[in-house]
Amino acid sequence: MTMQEFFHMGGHGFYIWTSYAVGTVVFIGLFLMVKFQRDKIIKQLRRRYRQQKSVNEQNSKTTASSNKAG
Amino acid sequence: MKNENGDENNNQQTDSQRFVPRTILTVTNLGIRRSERWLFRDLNFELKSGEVIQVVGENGAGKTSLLRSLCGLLPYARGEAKWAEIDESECLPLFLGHLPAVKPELTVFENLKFHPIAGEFATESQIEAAIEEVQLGFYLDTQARYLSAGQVRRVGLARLLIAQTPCWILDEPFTSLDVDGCHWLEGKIDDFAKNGGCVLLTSHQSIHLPTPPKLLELSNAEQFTC
Amino acid sequence: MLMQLLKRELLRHWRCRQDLINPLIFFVITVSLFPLALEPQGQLLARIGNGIIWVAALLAAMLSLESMYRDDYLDGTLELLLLQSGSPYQVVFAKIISHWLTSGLPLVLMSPLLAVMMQMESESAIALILTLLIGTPVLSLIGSVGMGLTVGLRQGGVLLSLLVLPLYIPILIFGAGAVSRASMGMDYSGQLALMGAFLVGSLSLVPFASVAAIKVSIR
Amino acid sequence: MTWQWFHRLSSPKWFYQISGRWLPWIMGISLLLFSAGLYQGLFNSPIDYQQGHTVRIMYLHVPTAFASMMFYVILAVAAAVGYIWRIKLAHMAAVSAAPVGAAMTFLALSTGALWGKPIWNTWWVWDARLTSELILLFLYLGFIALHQAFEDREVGDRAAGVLAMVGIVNIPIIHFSVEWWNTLHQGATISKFEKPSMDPAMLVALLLMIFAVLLFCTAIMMYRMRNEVLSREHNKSWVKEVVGQ
Repeated sequence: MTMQEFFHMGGHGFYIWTSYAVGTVVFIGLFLMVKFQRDKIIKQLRRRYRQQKSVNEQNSKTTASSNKAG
Repeated sequence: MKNENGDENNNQQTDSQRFVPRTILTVTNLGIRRSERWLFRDLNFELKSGEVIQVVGENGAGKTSLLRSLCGLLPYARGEAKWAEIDESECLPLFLGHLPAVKPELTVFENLKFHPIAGEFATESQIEAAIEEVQLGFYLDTQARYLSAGQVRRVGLARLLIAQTPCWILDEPFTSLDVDGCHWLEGKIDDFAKNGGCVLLTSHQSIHLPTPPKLLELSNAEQFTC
Repeated sequence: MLMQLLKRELLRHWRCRQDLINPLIFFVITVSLFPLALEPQGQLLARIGNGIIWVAALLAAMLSLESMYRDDYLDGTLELLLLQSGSPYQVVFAKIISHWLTSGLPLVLMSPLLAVMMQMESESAIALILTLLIGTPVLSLIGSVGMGLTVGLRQGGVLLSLLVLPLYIPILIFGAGAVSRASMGMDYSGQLALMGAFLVGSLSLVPFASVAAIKVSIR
Repeated sequence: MTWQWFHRLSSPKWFYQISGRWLPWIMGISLLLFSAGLYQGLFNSPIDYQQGHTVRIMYLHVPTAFASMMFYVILAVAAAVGYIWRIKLAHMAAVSAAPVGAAMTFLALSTGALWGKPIWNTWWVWDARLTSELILLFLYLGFIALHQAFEDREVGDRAAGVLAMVGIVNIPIIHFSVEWWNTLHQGATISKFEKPSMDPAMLVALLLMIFAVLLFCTAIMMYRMRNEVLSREHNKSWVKEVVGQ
């Protein structure tokens, strides 16, 4: 099967390759979407935990100061 | 509306207890979650006949969610709420929600006539008596959309008089009621409790009953859940 | 119990008659648009007439689904009915029957007029009326499940059509198929039997699905 | 004992660890199968005497169509289990199976159209299978749209669960009515999608591709479930460790 004939695929090359191209686009797209979603979630959670930690620290400071004052 | 002390005692003896005195509802470490945020956890309380419990807590503490989950509208995430077996004569607890549950295009009479209470429909005489009691006799045949919010609330409350239920669950029953409406409702709650019924209610306005209601504090379990 | 609830529903619909007529007008207008779009005489209109009437009936029935639970949900009576009525299935059943009576049946009564308008012969017009008579209750039944799911949402209308239309396809296929067979003079009792089976099947399953759907979206 | 086992099985934490270990393997094997299938399908399998080379599209169309139907069954079963026994993990499985299934249906439809063009020079053929595939796509979109419509994810899960259960009851009916409708209008079987006489080389390629697509989709679904677990259990302590500060 020469390379040229391989791409020609008996005149129907266009349809075969477009369908395989669509196939690869969909599969790779699925994979990238999952990766992208994971990074977004992790970034979001990290920000939230940092936020939460700072709020807890503030509380512990205020309770600490109130105990001292009380 | 407020009967003197003397009359109150004999009222109790003569009037045979309508409901057999027992604990109607036992709640063991109940927890409700609203999309990953715990409204409250490990709530324990009992509702015995003859008791009035007022659920207090600031907005968003889950007062309405508690009432709705007790009567099965909202699945609770943890714990258990067990209702005592209700025999034939009585019926399921009557739940009056935030909304008055009155159809604007039906008349006052039709609103009460067509709404089943515990599986059957009230008789004509019961409805008329309830409407008289709620001082809406004049509006018997006017469509509910012409009534004011307070009057619509009274139509909703008229259902309390029809229902043969040992337990009332009232969510903000006093909203949009005028002064003597509140008095009337307080009197009704008090009589109902005296007759052995139990009431679980939430209210923003302060309620002054002869016997002050037990307070059920809903502290926000987790203040800073993310 | 069921009769009382049905009376309530019919009274409620009767009190606001105006929005009962709207789906009917929609049905007539959409069907009469097609002859304007295509050439009015000739064989074409008769052949595709039944398909157009069926699709328009489908859309009109779906248009009037909103009234089934939405306003009861908004003023709190739906919760009260489900809780206090002892058996929620009868509440849902009464609502479905009243929806069919107020929206499905008028479509069936209107269809002979439209069949004439689409120059359909008499026996395919009879087939149309029969298939619509069996098909429209199924539209209300399946629609009630979709409506139960979207009752809590503000813009539930578009989502409702996305959920419910794929489930209407078998009824559309058999209904329009039966009428086209009738227009070819062939016997269409097989299709009617299948639609009847579909009707009985959904009659038995839908109340449970609808109550489950409403319980999910009552919050 | 079994109930306790069943309960442990459904804990998201357990799922997260297990999938963490197995996923690289599943992904690796599916890529391996992919390359083998593609090589077999494109290079050393004979051409079909009627369709010529276009039969090679079958190696993509049949596996994706099969995966789309299988994933709807997975979706419906997971949603039903989640709805009845209130298992969160099952809801997460249903929610993550839906987009994968929808992508497979879309792929099956596009390869079907591309396959139809050279043979009947029309992009869309109202063949019974393609039409049922199209309706399946609508069901998927309905499921995803309904789940997105609710802010509270738990309500969304249960609502989509009811829809999936209603959908699974209707799928055989829809398929049967489309089959009947297809034979009514287009006569018996002119559709070329009957599997052409299977030359062993083709069969090997087809089987390789089917397993490759299924494994790949399961891997993607498990990845999505891991994301779902992280975002839903964010206030659990083990998630904080996994995500790290």
